[in-house]
Amino acid sequence: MKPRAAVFKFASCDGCQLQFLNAEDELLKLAGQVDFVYFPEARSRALEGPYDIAFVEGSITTPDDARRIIKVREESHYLATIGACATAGGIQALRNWADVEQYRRVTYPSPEFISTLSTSTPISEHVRVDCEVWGCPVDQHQLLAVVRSLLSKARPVLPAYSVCMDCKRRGNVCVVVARGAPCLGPVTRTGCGALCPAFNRGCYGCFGPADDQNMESFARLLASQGVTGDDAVRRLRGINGYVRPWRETADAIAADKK
Amino acid sequence: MSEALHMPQPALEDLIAMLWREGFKVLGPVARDGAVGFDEVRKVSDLAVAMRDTQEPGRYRLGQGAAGEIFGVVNGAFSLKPFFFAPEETLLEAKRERRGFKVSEVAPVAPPLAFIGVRACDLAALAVQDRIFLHDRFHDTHYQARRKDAFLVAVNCARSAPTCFCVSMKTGPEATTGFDLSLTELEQGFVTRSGSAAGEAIAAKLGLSAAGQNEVVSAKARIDGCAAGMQRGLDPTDLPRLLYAEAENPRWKDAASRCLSCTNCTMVCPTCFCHAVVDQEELDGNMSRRVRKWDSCFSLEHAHIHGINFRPKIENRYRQWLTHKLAAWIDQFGTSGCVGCGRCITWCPVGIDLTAEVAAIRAHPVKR
Amino acid sequence: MPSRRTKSRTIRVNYLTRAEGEAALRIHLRDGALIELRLEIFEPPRFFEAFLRGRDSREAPDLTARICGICPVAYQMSTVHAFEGLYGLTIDPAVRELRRLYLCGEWIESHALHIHMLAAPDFLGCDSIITLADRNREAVERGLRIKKIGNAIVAALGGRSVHPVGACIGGFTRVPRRDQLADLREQLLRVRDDAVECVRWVSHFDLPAVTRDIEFVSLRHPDEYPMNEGRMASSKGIDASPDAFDDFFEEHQVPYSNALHCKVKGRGPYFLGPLARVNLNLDRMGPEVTSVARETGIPWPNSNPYTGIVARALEVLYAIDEAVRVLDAYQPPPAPAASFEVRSGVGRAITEAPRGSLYHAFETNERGLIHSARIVPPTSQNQARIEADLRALAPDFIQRSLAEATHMCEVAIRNYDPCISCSTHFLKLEIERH
Amino acid sequence: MICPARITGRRTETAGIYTFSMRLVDNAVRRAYSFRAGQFNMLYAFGVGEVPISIVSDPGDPEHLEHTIRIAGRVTGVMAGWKVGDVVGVRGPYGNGWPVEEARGRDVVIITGGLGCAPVVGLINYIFRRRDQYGELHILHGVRTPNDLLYRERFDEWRRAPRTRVYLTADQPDKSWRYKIGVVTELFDELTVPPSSIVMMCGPEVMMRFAAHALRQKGIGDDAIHLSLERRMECAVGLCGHCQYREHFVCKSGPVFSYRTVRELFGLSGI
Ligand SMILES: Cc1cc2nc3c(=O)[nH]c(=O)nc-3n(C[C@H](O)[C@H](O)[C@H](O)COP(=O)(O)OP(=O)(O)OC[C@H]3O[C@@H](n4cnc5c(N)ncnc54)[C@H](O)[C@@H]3O)c2cc1C
Ligand code: SF4
Ligand code: SF4
Ligand code: SF4
Repeated sequence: MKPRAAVFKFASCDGCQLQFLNAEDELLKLAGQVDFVYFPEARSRALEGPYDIAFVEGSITTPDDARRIIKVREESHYLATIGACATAGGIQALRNWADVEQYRRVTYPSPEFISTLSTSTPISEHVRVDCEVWGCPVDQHQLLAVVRSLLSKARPVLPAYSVCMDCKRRGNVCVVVARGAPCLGPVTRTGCGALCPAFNRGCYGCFGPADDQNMESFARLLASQGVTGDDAVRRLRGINGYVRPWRETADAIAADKK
Repeated sequence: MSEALHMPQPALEDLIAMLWREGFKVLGPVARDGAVGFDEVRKVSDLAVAMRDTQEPGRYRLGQGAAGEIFGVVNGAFSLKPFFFAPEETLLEAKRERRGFKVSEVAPVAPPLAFIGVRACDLAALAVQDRIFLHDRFHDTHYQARRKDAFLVAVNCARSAPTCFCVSMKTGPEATTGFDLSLTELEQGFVTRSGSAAGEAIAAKLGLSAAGQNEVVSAKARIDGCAAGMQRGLDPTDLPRLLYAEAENPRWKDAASRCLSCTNCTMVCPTCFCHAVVDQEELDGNMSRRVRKWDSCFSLEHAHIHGINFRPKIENRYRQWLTHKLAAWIDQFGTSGCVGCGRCITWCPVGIDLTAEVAAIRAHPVKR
Repeated sequence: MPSRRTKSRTIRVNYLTRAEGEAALRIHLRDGALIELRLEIFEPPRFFEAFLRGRDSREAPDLTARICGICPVAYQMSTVHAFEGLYGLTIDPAVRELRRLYLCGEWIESHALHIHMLAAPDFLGCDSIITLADRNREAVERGLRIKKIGNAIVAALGGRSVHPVGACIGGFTRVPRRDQLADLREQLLRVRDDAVECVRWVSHFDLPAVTRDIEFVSLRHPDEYPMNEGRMASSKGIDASPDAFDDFFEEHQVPYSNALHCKVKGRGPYFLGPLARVNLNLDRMGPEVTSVARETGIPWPNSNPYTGIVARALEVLYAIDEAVRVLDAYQPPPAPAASFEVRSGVGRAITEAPRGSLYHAFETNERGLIHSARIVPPTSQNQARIEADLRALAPDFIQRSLAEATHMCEVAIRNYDPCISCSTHFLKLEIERH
Repeated sequence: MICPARITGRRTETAGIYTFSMRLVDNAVRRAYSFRAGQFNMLYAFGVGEVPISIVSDPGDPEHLEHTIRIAGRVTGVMAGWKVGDVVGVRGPYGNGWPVEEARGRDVVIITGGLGCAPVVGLINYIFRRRDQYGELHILHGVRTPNDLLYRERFDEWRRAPRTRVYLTADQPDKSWRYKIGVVTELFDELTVPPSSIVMMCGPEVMMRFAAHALRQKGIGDDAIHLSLERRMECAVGLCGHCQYREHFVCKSGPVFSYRTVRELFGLSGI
């Protein structure tokens, strides 16, 4: 029997779940292997749980969602987060450093109608997560490799080394060394295939921190490139800014400045 | 080495054309994205003509060079490594069958390659990789398929980058072996020598005449001048013993405080051969490819086994790399793993310099 | 089942499926009369406009892309155009053409997605593209082929189709060589017949024949079908520069839900998207697309929202032809991007996202940091119009089963291809029963 | 090259440890296949990956392969599901193996620790099959808790065999524990062997380091102490670089090393 899969959405842009639909060459094969019984973006009939595999996109930003994710976990045998929102809090986690009251006022004429949490947090802060697929958006090959692993009853493993390794494999010229451009590659997890350097620009960290990084040295590197203070803080507080090594380094730089 | 011939500049154009005609894909130093690397060349003007590189630890810039100078840029961003030891390639395919599966080797598609402008350090590095992939107990068919027909035109260095230290590693600046043709660039044309039967045959087809005595002298003077002016050096004396004994030198920690563990040094090194072997299954589960990719001892995964990581800290990994490169390599393959090209110094984003690290350890040993 | 006994009844579509994002619909009827209708969008707020404050304008295209995974290119385009206006940049003609190509890619991909994965199943009685594939594999495969080339175009210029990385203020971080695009051209030519076939296919769907009083709004450009540039135009006479957006349109908040609602000042709801663009710019689509449009037998312009799917298919065909045109003429620009100095000021721009006009306005300080940001996505602009359509349907519901009514509503909403997650400001659902 | 092999038997040793018997499918390959005690194969689970696993069956009957696998992670996790009749992949044999020739005629001390070490079980079986060729056999095994004692019945069986002594110890015993308490080296007090004995061991590296030290005290030379090491392996032919142990490639000059060769490295961390 095909495993029953579900795709859940929390605060997100839909880009990660779209990666399933963007797998044009694999989509029908995928449907032959997995039964997406709950996938509101792609299917109007929604079947009840329990689910064998749940893919969760998006971060937790509202009290309702904080309750909903618990139910999702209860209904799901295996839960994989897909994307930076679900895995790291996402770009919307920038609110975590801000006054959300003020954010509400900036965005809405009648802020009192808005119910939101003061933070955007990754799924793992709320429930147990079995597998985290990083990226903003997740890489389609990685996503399908996770599906394949689960079908083969194998624990999915995704590489966690730095973008630099793939950057060199791809034959890019390093933008740090050859152009003096700031690049988060040395401290960022691979997955995108070193896209930004291939497009002549520094990596901005879509895939979150690599499994091992030397943030002190990296901060000194940024500083030597003239990226200090607020500029350095902004580089680190981006799409995955809420993840610990980056958060702490940015916070330290911000504190230093004060 | 064979007799010195004179090769006028236009003959370089002929050489490129002739190699294409002979069925080679011809590659040479080409400027791209602010650096020079081997890429397809059809004519001399495709090369990084009249350009100069400036290199220092963690920094590379490409700028204007002497007008008319063809090989003014020394070793580029990438060595020959990616062309023979591919960054990523499929080795095997396993297909499911009714009962079990069938495995077949994937033969590499390898058009013969000709390289123009290979430096002595890179030739030395190629010899090191040959030793590893061809002359060890196991013989790598993929490497061999690409390597066997390659045609190598060396260029002797008339200047060095500040990061070069081939003299101390005894690999340059003159190419003495491992090439088919070698060139030394002069104001007017080149002094060329052939280093193989294939090279001789091509030289004969080009119809080159013998080089004049003064040309030979000035070619030698250029190479000697380059050697004499080399700014960096690494004292190779007794390195295995030194590095083995100094496994607990505090300098490793110091280097680790700077090292990003980003893997760049190992990726650009022309001799590093570590690779990962991964099986990639098709979505429908009917086929799986075994893929080999460059790997690095700087990744945490490299020394990981279930429940243990043998090199959990950056200092462990930096020491592993350097000790392997400069010491264990000699025990393993009878040659140093370092040829003095200096790429790991230039292309390290934070500019860690292995020659300085070794010198520091030598200067302050903790054992004896 | 007709339910004459029921005097009062509430229809809730709890989770609008096959739309990107999250929304619900609540309709309250009494004695056949509509008491209340609410399109509740409960997409959690992500506060883009707030956190963009203080960020560097040069990072903005990477950030605004994250508003929507389906149309990131349009977000990047509105953003860069707004800043280019602000910084007084002139864009190289070749870069301008590449941007058209970029947007063609997104239109193709997004429209193909909508037609085949979201809308067609409605008209053919399936619950998803997967079940549709069981019934009509050929149409599905055709759709996937079309969609794939759209993604390939975006990836060629930006590395990947979701949140591509190549666009920047002034141009691109890297532009392709001519030979790198040769393959795209071949692929486009291969799917052109598919695109024509797709127009025929959707125009034979059983589209309800209705006519509504609609104000269509889109950009209009003197020489070309509108994408990145043009003046605001409407079927009721608007003709103005995008800078004057606020003079013509107003956003307001409704308590029960929503993205902010938008209206034409002093008039009411308006309609954005492919149908609006085709209605207002058919004369710019070129003779070949126009003749395919005529062959459908559908009158253009028209005021039937259900013909939106056909307009979308026509735009796919147009985008394929346009992409081929750009590729044929392409010569790489001298520099991938124009260089610039940051300064303080205000910049505004509208570009045509797949779903309609997307308005951005930014104010910067002298260091190029964003002082304020305003983003008005097409879905939130369409929302009042969607409610108006649903209101018009309501009298029919009394005769229908809940399932049928639900289905009718979903189809009507999907005419607008709503991309709910891209509405930058959504409210939590607050049910207030009166 | 990966050779398909059919699983012919599956035995559960204890929870999470299984012994699989297998036969190479291709007749010619099977007949040509031979191995030495202590060598290993790379076992392949289709599409998922390949891992090094020691051969525990007898080299005297090379057409019959046996592997004991402890379920650890991704690949072995899939192997847990292997059933009789399944076709799996075998590539090998690799490595040098135990010095069984050198050991002939001598007393043999076998030391193992931790979660039971498959290569050692293969070695013990090897010696029992050729019992008269070897002197006294001493089997020392240290575990952390009694639950970690995986092959309890086999130890009992070995204990009853002639000219064989079994020594067990647990670090953290419970009430049921009838043997010694403490780390493996505690067992050395009871061990009396001539200096001509040969030692083979396998287990956590710290344990082996202490054991080697204790054996030296008993006059056993570093040359007579052999240990089997574990490192990550992806190619098993000395090319991929993962199993490097300073100048050694564990896959080709190991996995069995004499203590003399590696003693300098044993005290260092992070090698
Ligand atoms: C020479 C040798 C002989 C061995 N013999 C046996 C045996 O007889 N029985 C047995 O149960 N185990 C044995 N092992 C250990 C066995 O190889 C690992 O348990 C296995 O590789 C774990 O793989 P995994 O994918 O399940 O674990 P994960 O933790 O998911 O590991 C992921 C990857 O890391 C690598 N890896 C992890 N652990 C090891 C390891 N210990 N050695 C090498 N690579 C590793 C593999 O590439 C593996 O695929 C032996 C190891 C070596 C080196
Ligand atoms: S991680 Fe990025 S791509 Fe994925 S849903 Fe979040 S914003 Fe979208
Ligand atoms: S460009 Fe960035 S990712 Fe690539 S090697 Fe340099 S630092 Fe690493
Ligand atoms: S170690 Fe550094 S200098 Fe030596 S060969 Fe490798 S890259 Fe060149």
